[in-house]
Amino acid sequence: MSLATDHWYDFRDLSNLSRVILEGIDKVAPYELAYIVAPIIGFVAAFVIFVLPSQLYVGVYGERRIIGRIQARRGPNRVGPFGLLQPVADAIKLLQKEALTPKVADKALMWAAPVFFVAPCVLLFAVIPFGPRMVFADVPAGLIFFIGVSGLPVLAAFIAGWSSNNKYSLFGAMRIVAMSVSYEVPLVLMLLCVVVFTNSMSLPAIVEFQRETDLWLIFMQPLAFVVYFIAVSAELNRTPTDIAEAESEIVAGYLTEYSGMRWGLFYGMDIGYALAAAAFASTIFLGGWSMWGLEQWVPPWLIFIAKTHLFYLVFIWTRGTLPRLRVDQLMGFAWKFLLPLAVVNLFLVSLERLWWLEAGLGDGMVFAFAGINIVFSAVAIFLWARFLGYRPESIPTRPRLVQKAGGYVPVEDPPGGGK
Amino acid sequence: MEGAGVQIAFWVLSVLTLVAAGGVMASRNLLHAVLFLIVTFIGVAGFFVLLSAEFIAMAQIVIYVGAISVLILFAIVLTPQSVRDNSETAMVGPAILLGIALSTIFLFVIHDTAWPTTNGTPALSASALGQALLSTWVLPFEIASVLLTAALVGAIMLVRSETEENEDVADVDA
Amino acid sequence: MTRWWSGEELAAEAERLVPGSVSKISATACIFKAENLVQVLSALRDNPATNFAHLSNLCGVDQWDRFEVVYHLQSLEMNQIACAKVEVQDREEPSVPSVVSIWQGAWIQESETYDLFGIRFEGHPNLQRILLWDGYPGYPLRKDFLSMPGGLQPGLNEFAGTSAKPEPPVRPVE
Amino acid sequence: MSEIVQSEPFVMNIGPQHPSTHGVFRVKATVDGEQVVDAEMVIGYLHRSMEKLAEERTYTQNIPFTDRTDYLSSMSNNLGYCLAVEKLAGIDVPPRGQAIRVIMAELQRLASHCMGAGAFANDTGAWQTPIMWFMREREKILDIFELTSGARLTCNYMRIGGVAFEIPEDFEEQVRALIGPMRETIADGEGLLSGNEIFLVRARNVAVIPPELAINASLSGPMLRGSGIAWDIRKADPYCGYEQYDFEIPIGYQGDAYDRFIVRLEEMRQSLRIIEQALDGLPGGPHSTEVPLSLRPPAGEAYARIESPRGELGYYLVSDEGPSPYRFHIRPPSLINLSVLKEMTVGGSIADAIVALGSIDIVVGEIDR
Repeated sequence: MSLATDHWYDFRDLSNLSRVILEGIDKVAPYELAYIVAPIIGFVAAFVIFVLPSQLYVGVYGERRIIGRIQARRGPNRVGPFGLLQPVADAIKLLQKEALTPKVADKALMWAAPVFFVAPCVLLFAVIPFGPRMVFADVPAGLIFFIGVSGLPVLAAFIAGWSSNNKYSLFGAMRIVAMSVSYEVPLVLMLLCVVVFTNSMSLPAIVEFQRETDLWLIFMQPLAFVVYFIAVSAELNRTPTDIAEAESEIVAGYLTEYSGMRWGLFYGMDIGYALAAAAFASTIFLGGWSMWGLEQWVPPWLIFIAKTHLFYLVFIWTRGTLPRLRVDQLMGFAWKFLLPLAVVNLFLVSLERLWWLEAGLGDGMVFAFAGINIVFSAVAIFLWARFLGYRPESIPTRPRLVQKAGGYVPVEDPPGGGK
Repeated sequence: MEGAGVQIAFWVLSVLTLVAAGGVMASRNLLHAVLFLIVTFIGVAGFFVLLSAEFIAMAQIVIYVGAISVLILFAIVLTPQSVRDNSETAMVGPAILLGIALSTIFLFVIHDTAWPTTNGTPALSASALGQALLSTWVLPFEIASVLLTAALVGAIMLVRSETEENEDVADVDA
Repeated sequence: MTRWWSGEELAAEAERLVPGSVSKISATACIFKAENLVQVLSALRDNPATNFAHLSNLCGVDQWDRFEVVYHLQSLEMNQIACAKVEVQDREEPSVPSVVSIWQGAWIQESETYDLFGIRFEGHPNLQRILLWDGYPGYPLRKDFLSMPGGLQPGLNEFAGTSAKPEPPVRPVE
Repeated sequence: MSEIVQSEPFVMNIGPQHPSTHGVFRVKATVDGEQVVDAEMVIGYLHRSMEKLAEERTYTQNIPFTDRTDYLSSMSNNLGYCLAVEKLAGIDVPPRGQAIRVIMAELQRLASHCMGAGAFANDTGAWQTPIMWFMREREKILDIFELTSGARLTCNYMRIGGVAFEIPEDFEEQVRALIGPMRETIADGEGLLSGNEIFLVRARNVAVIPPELAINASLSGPMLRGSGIAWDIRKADPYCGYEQYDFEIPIGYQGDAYDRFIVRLEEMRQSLRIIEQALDGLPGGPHSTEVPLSLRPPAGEAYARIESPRGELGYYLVSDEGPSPYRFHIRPPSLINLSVLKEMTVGGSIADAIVALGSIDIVVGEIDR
């Protein structure tokens, strides 16, 4: 995409503004000052355009408001207008609370775990392209970077659970490690499909691919998108799969012994990781900052943030709707259901890509591939589920009704034959 | 890469990696040792970045930090408490001997190798690496895959419980 | 409508099944002898005419000179309910055969009766205090648990304010 | 080879303070990994010795105690106790009092099942949404209780011989206004959970109680009906004129947690039917008979039971012609339903144990009394 101007007031690309500021400093001050000013600019920019609207207002406030709406209640509405100052009040409350450490805990590790948990989250956003030139580090293998770094918080959560010396925490720690090991496999295989299809591991290049073909990868790789969503919500402990923090079973999992701002760091960074996953998903599957030409008129970073928030809304929605799976069912789902589908999809994508390259077909071919893949995904999911014994229609949702009290009433027509 | 930043980064990474590596040996608690090991891995990944080998650095993080250390954590958690910690052992003498021998070999190799310096950035991109793996080194690559598959099957066999085996026998009989 | 068996009906049926098992008969209940309680109750459960497969209620009553254990037996298929009782005279070491072998639902109620009355149920798989803690002094539902000064017993004998005598001062129990 | 990789069972306390024990209830679970190999319950944290206290108060004074046993269904407890005293003393209740009692008991069943079904959904991990939907409806019922009796939870509304007060003027209007939204909420909860694949795999074939065990272990209420046994005291031994109303007993298929859940939802629908019929045919006349304040029932004993939301709630009273009961015993359905706790939990995982516990729908105030 070619931007019309490089003027500082062209807010379609915020890097213009920062470049102008840095050049201005260069003229009046020693060169080294830029090293100090640049991070400050970056911090302010990140806070204003991303952390404030996303972390605080979609993650903390919006999630509670929307879940409140789903649950037929109001949500935070007392602090400030419409409760908008609720995140601030929360933070002040958490800062005041004492951060307890159990006597038998491993104190050093318990102190270190939140730190280990926070650091990778910041790193994750380094490779996300917010706009055409707005990417902190354009690493050629940005996708691998993202996968690698997003595996680190699992270790931090394990440390947190282990060091608390609490049985609930240990359960949470073991569950999160087992779940991460299981779900990394289909996740990485599905991202490999994306890499094969777009022939790139760099996130800006993947966005560029989607902009050029005028088709988002969610249509070209629907199965990959579905598997990515499930796997990433499992890794992030979002509700249908939040077994590591399963509130009704193991109290709060690896966070049981945490309180005060240490817990607050985990809470905030949970949202941070979910936002990072949402940003990654909008980059990979939803076309990133591109929007069929609209990016010429609307700042691309606004489009990108809107997509990220939209994806995050789906997280909130599932959280407010779905029950939680049991840990063995969740593992079985990863290995029995997602993994075979991922392998088959990878095979299909490789064939398509090979055909595309060998036959030298044009970009219009992606629409045909999109059609093929959408049909394939629907059929594959349906058939594989039937094969694994999914028979929802055979399960009665209403009990039997009898008029007269008496003893046992045998079931004439045994329902379903079990699942 | 040149410049003061790189120099500072190198020394910081060196101190981090070496201190963490020392921690692996010195810590009594086996879990602490694993965590120090993870820090060491991250430090090594940092060295790869300094050498402009970003792909290797990321592979280091994915494989060593993400996979291997998790594997070690599993192994520790599944080991009974009594033999878990890094306690006193009768093998101190042989271990010291082995350590000395290994360091001698390393020092010898370091001393004898001519370290060529280059000014250009090496072309170690991901696609070049992939080309090399699937053309020049295809045989070792495939052998490694077979080895890993065998290890996977072996691991599954090791942890099967007796009831599961009996069920399978029953399945075969039926 | 549920058929509520009178004491005579139950006694007649029980005598037919296990002769010599009935000790006394009241209007609402049949009082069995402790020694063949298990035998007669299991016969009443298995007999198709009675079919008391569901133990509705089990509780103890302290009648000063004796303890009663009350069983309300219920048949879901026949829709009938009967009241059986057994009496223990011994206040020091009261003991009754347990019916857990007949109805699993009895164990929790027998535990509760043991906890609050101190009646031992012979043959109960895990007889221990469930509501109160181990070592709690005495058994609260016995009538002599809180003997008040002056030989008064808990429970109202008259309505408050109707007595001509001044009420005795209530002091904490030693 | 399996002895190389092995885990040691250890004891994990679920409770007394735990989000899913619904009160101060504790399960000492011995777990091997995630699998429960033994489960033992520890109760008594809320024991108030009501049976002893009741021996020192008059019959009428004991009614507030029954509020505080099963604090989620105080009307049912009032009713059970009053029926027992009436049976003991031979008191008849006028038809209007009986109809009001039926309406109140069924409203209480709705309120309690709202809580039970919602809390069960919470235990399966449906984070707060179903329980909030049901709680919204339950609040309306509690408003009606407040309107009628002055209290929301501990109503203390039933009296020996009838009910305490005449129902307010707009009572019927308010109850009728409640029925439609309640039906919708039940359908919503069913749509959200009953056909949900995750809910099905979590609740189906979990904590299965075969019918033989259900009868042998003295279970009652939805626990018994979930196992496919058609037993409802309102049908089997009608009290308060339940024989006049047309309703059906919902029974489950195989006795798992899912069956108990759908039975509870269906019971709520049947309760709405009963309330509608009772409102339509609400007779006139006095709401209670005159009962002397100094009630001294003749010597004897009486056992009266009702179908409370949790099962068979029995009151066993012994009178010695004194002003206070000689013996006052409550048959608490929650406690006796717990006698299959071990069968339900052992062999499953911790998550299944939580679901099993949630499907019993315990109220600790009733367990410990």
